[in-house]
Amino acid sequence: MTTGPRLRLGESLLPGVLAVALFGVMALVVLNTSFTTQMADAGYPEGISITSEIGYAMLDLTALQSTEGNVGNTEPFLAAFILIAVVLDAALDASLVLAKRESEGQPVAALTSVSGSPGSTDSSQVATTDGGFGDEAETDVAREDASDTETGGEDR
Amino acid sequence: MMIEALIAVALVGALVTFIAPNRIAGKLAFAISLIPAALSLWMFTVFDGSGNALLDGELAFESQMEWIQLGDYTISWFVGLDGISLPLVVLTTVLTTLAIMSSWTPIDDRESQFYGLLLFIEANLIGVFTALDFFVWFIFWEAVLIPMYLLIGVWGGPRRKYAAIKFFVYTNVASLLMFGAFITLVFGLGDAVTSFALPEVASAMLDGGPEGFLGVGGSTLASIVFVAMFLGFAVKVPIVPFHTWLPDAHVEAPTPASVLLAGVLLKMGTYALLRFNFTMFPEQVEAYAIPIAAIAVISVIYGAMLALAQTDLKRIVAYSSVSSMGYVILGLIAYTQFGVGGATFQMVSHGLISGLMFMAVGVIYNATHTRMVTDMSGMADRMPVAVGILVAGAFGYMGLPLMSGFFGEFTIFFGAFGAEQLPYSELFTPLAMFGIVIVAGYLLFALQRTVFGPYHLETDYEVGRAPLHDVAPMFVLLGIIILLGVAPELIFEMITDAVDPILENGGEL
Amino acid sequence: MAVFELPEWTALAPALILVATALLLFVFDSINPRTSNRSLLAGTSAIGSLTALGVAVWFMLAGVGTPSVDGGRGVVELFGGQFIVDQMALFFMVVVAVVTALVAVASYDYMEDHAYQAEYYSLVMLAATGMATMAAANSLVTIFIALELASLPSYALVSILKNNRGSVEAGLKYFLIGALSSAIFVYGVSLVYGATGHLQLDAIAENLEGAGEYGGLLGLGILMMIGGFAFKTASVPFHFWAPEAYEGAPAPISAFLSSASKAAGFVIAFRVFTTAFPIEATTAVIGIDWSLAFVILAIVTMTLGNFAAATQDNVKRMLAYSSIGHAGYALIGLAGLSADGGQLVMGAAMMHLLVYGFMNTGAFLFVALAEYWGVGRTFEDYNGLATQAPVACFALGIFMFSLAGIPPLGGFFSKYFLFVGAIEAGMLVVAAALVVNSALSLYYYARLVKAVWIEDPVADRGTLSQPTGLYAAIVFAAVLTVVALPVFGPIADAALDAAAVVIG
Amino acid sequence: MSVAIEYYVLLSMALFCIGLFGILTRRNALMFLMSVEIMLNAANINLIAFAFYHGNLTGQVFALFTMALAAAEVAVGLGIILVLYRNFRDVDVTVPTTMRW
Amino acid sequence: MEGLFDYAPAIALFPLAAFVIALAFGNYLPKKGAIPGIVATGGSLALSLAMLAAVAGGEEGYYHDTLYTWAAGDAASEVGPEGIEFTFGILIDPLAALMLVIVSLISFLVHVFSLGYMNDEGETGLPRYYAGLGLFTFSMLAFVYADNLLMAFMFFELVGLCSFLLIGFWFRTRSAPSAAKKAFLVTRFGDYFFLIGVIAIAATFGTLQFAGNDSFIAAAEAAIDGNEQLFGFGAETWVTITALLVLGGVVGKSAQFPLHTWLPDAMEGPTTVSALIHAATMVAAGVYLVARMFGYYALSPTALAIVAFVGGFTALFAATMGCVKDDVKQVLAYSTISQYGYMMLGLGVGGYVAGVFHLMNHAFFKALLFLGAGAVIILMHHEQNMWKMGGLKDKAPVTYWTFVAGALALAGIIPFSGFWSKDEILYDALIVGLEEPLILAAYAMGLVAVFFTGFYTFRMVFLTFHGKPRSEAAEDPHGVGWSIKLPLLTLGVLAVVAGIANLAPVYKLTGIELTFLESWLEGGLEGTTYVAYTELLGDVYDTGFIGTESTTVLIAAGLSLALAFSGAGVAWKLYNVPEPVRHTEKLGGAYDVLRSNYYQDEYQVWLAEGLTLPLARAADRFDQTVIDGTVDGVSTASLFGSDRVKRIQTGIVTNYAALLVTGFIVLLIVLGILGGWFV
Repeated sequence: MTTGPRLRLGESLLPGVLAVALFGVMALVVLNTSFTTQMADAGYPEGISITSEIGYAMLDLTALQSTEGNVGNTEPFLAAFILIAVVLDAALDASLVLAKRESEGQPVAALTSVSGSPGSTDSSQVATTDGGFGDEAETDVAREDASDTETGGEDR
Repeated sequence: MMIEALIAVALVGALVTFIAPNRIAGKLAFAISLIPAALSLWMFTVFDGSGNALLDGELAFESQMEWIQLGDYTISWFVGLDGISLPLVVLTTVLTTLAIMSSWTPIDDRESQFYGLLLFIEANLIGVFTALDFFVWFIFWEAVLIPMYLLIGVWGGPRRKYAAIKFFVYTNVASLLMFGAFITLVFGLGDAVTSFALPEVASAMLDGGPEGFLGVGGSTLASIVFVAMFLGFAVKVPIVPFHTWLPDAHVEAPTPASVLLAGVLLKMGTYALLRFNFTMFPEQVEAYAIPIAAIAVISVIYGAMLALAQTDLKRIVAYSSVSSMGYVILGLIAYTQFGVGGATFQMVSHGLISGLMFMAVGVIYNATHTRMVTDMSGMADRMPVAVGILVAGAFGYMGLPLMSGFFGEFTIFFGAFGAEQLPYSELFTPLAMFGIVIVAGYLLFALQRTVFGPYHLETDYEVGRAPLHDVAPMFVLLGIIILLGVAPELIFEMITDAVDPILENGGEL
Repeated sequence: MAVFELPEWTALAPALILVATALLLFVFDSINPRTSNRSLLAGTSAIGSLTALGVAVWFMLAGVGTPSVDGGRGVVELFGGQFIVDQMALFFMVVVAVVTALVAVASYDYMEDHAYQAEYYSLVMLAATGMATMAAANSLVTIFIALELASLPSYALVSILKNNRGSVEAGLKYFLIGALSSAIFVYGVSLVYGATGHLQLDAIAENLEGAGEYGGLLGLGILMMIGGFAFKTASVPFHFWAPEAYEGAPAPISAFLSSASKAAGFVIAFRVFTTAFPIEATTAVIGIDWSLAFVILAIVTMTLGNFAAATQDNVKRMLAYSSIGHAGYALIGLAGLSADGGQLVMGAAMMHLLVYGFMNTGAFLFVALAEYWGVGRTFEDYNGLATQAPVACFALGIFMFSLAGIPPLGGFFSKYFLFVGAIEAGMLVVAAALVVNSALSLYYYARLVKAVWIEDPVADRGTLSQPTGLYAAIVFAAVLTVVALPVFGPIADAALDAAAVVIG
Repeated sequence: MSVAIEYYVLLSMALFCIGLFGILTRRNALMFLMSVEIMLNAANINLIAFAFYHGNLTGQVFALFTMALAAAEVAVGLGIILVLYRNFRDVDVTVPTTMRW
Repeated sequence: MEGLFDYAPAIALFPLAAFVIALAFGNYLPKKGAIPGIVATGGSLALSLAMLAAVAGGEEGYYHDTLYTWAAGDAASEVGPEGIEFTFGILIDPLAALMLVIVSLISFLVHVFSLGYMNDEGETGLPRYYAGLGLFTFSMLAFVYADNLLMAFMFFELVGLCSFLLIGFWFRTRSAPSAAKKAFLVTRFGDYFFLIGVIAIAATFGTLQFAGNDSFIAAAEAAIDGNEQLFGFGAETWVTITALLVLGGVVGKSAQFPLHTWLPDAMEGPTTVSALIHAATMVAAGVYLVARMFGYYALSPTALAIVAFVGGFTALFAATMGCVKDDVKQVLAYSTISQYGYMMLGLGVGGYVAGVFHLMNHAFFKALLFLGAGAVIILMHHEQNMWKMGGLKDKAPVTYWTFVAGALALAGIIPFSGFWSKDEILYDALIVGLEEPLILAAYAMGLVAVFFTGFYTFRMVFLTFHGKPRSEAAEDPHGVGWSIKLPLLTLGVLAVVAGIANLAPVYKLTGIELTFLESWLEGGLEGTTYVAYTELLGDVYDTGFIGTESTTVLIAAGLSLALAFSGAGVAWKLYNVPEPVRHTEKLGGAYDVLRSNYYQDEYQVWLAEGLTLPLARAADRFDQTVIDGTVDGVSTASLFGSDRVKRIQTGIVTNYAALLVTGFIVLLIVLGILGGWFV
């Protein structure tokens, strides 16, 4: 665990100046913008369930949407809704691929800790075809796998 | 469709040669190259064009086809021949054939690729000389670089990598400059042109020129474009001080590539100058006559002086090309029928003679494996025929009468002397003419040291007579050189016919 | 062409086919999680992307997305304007599909020892779906989501060689910069929403007038969105991920990212800036012509990319920087837009992205081949490959010269049309920068050709195998690059028409 | 309920820059990830505030999507951090510098 | 007879055919190509004689025809037509016919001589030799009957090529190629001016014809009469300038000062070549050219005076150098230079007939002397140093007597041919010189040169043939065959009798019409006749007499004869002894100067190697460093910039974020300020 993730303090804060500067510039922009509409005048009409309106918008249930006031201008989101389903799929797929660990060249379920010793054959399935750092990485992996079998779960 | 056939034969031939076995590639390429050579010679005999291709001339073998519509502008496949381009096409096909034959001895590695590239160059060179649409022309113009880059790079001498990349980048940068200038010009011409066809641009230029572009006035724009294009072509020609790629490229290139490089590639620059700068910008030609003539004179003398200082035979010939190209520029800027016509003739003539010289030097190199003047002497003792041709070529280079070089130089000088367009032409011309003394100096000096004197060779090779297929192409070239020297009207007539319309617009006719 | 009328939603068919392929791959994976039937997986991906390609080309030819007044079938708006299918969308779907197909075929060999075959291909297809969707997205919402759909699998794909430090490092950097960029992007979206009250592009354009007082805010939002696009297209200053990501990633993925992903980044930029922020109206609000930002970015990007590429020793990294340089070229398409047109320059940028799709993919696939052979990564390691693998090296020569913009190859046209467009738009500075950079780029492209064709091998290497998939993909890309020359007329027409429609 | 819209925007900007500050100064990958989340949420504040300001729900709905995407991003990010740790035995983002120049 | 002129081209084409045959098949022929050469030159000689007869017997007395248009085009000339045609044409008038005969005769004799000199001596490369001779004869003959200046220039250059090839015949030595190069280069330098002259004349008058109404000479005359401005000069000035430019070629080819340096070196070639090319014919080309376009020179007193002065100076200058040479061929070479100086002097003072007369005589006796020297060289087993000879008189009587005949002619001893022509030249110079001081100086130099001529000629004769043999070779000379003796005898006879052609003093003293050559040259095409020239010259030179014409003739002849005899006498005294010694110490410092040829070679070599070559090297260095350095520098700078630029990519992702944000802020500030977002 000594090498686990840890908070590091006392690092150079110099680049942070940039963030402050950015804030300054952005604030300058905002402060030079005159918002005509008062917040008090804005808002949603009374008596409409915002939550259900959100739901309608999300599913493109135009027929159900309120026609009163500004809320009616809400854009349809069905396409986005479908699309984000695919995105989440992709994210899941991606994170699983990354999180899985391999043993004997075969993927092992992401959520199990394998107690068996990961063989040195680990390296055999490593695609080192781009030739650079294969060796170094392999040994690292081997070492890490040997010493750190239980951290996998915790890391996640 | 004859021109397409020419190009297609060379292209297909290039492909076929590329995949042919190394063993037969040389012979195969030679056989293939005979087809375009024969075809172009046939075209030469039946040539029925008249006038200038860009200026309402009657084109021979014209063919036009719309290709790409780019906004308001049409790009067409547009090729044709006039009296200026036809001799150059014939030069290209003939010289390629001979260059292929002359490579049988020196090329012993990756032959099929080598000959394939030679044919590929030929196709593009034909394209350069026949294309009449700027884009098509530019495609061929640039496409020449790739095979030449590889020819120098793969089969070249010890510093071939440096030379190849220098050649490639330098000439390409120049092309980009020229390209930008021309495109600017086309936009500057506004509605007057609707395509990149050179005749259209030319007539628009002569009908009043550009209206201006981006707040730059019309005549200023024309001047800027003229200068930019001149600089672009100056590298290709090459004109001092943009010549430094040339000796490196020539020296490092394998002999057949040098032959094509000096024989045809340099002509691309002067051809383009004639087609663009000197056809489309008569006013600017007049305005910039003095500086251009000065550059021409400097090229002649300075190039010759450089050649004098060299000890590598190929380098000598290379620098002398710089010198010779200076004559061409002088002829062009004279803007008289003899000046421009002579310059065009000189392009052909220099192509033949420098090709011959490089071949001859190559044959000696094949035998001795050295080109240094200091490394050998008395080569005439061992290879009398090859040396004989070398001497003949050298005298051709010096402008010996009854060889084509003399006609070219004489007509240029005559055309330039007293040209109305060119102030101080009576000074410029004799100054440039002094080149004929220096050229005699360095060539004779080199001959004296290498081919004459007691036989001696630093390198450890047995020198025997050159094989027939090394010597035969040189004989053919020598024959053509003498033929053109004795009967220059063979091509000079069609050249002047094509040159006249140019001069009607501002030159002296 | 089509004798029967399809329902409107089928206009999205190319994207749908891609996502369907991805789902099919999931199915394979779940049936046999440890399958190593590479032919099936790669084949499915290839067929899927080729089908998408076919459909997209068919639609284009059939006139889908062409305004009806021009005799076309009209621009298709779907989901209440969330998506739009016009010629530009289809054009970029073609680009994405082509690259995907090439990558899928090439991966057959490249990933042969990898443990996660099914996941790999499904991620590729998902990313491709995201890119194709980007082409059609017409609302900042869908744009953002599609962007993420393209990005998230890409992060994973870059680091999919999990035991390879380079790959992981690349993935990390890509991800970190990507996350930062998408945060900036979404913040920009929020500001644009704040200024106009809308997220759909047409609606934004309609409401620009009402946003009069919020000029600064809108400008800041636009600038932040530019940041998001710049990330996706690997443009300065959001390019920092690119050299590492391309270098570290498996080569086919580098190809994928540098070609398809970049193209997708451009298509949303094109769409957002032409549809949502028409120059005249926007300039009135924010007080400055946003194309100025692109002028700056274009010049800086191409210069930095090419200069940094010139002295690289690592081939892949050189290509990565060159890819940045090309992003700079394509940015001219946006920089050249102006109130009175820009169709030419934008069309040229689109052509460039298409041709770049072939030639750059091909180049990276050659690197993939070299990695497959295990010859090493530097220029020196590539020395003399031509003697052993002339066909592939011939193709490489084509790619390099095409990238350098030398005729008669495809890259010439697009690059020079960009040049023409830049001059037409009066951007002489940009045109000059293009020239200088092209000149420099010649040097390093020629250097690679020199390495494989001219240099002699430094060390003996064994005989090199000829992996079918990689070879097929490389040769196919090379053929496309060359064939682009004769068929450039239709390509140019398509691109220019597409640009004309979008610019309106 | 009548806090002026400027303050919402300023708040969100502050948040955005805080997130950015974190990114610029923290070397821990997880901190980096968290900072990005802060920045995304800064955008959400904007969206919701402006939704109210404009009186439509578009912003609000979009904020929901943003959150979902943030989650997806974190998922992938954690996966990458995982392999990072396996390879470099560290989650310091400044450690992997094998590729540069 | 007129139809005969149709065969005129064949005069030149025969030797051309011989050239081709010798080159292509020489190795397979008996005598290695000599036979075709002899046949061809024999044919040329026959045809030339026929032409001579035709010219003499024809009604018009000349033949002028354009054979072939080389090139034609439009060119605006200063005065004259808008178009110009460059043609090949034949002009056979009395002058050309005479020269044709001389050239073909000597060429024929040299070919015959070569059988003995080259074939019998077992030389290798004979086909090359005969091909060279053939090509030379072709070029020379074509030059002679050229009807325009350009054609003349072209063949003028071609004879230069042949000279190069033949001087360098023994290319395996070091000296021959060097001499060949020098010969070509120096004459090329002259031809450079010649070519400018040709072009200037063409550009001025739009024609290059020598004769006829459309000749440039006629045009120039018209321009001078019309007071035209040509290229910013007065017409006469311009004519002078162009005439002097053409003279450049003449000076180079005819080895006049200061371009004479190549001729002594040219003796590296076979002696036959020296006889044919470097004595009798090619070197005469320059003088012939002046005679050919004499009308043009006659338009410009300045040009004529310069011709005369150069000629006179060269005559003396070369003669002095000839006095100290040891090599028999060197002596002859300097004597050649000197003699051509006389011809130039003659032409320059308006002695057209005298110049041509001396040209003819010199061709015979100098060819004779060279061939004689060739025979001596054979006798001496290829030894050329006179100090190793001696006593050959008795062993080779034919050679001796013919040689002496040539020597007498050369020295200008009455009644040998050389006397008549030289005397006429000096006489013409004298009468002009009496009115023009500059010409008088030229005359004086010519006169003094007569003394030296007599001296070196007989020094040569005595050292070679008299006294005791001074080497083994001289004691046992190699025999010579008929092919050597026959040409010697032919030429010997000619050297003795050729003077009869124009016994001008006799005419002037007695009134007997013995001036055949003068009347011969009076014929021909209008404007190119002696009559026309005399008219022109009337405007140029005034002439005066010392007393009457007869006394002047006698004084002139007496002076030159006396000097010639005294020169010969001094030689007799010094060298006609059994054991001659050098006597060089008497000359003191002058000896070194003479021996070094007045350092003419030195300064010319310095010009080439001391000045031009370092200049070329400097240019080369400049090219390598500055010009190419700039090119490479651009690339180096780019790559250096590249190296810097890529360092931005530090590999640390936090830095990237910082840079990214920096870039963004910069962009924001720029756009914000421009867009007014901050105010």
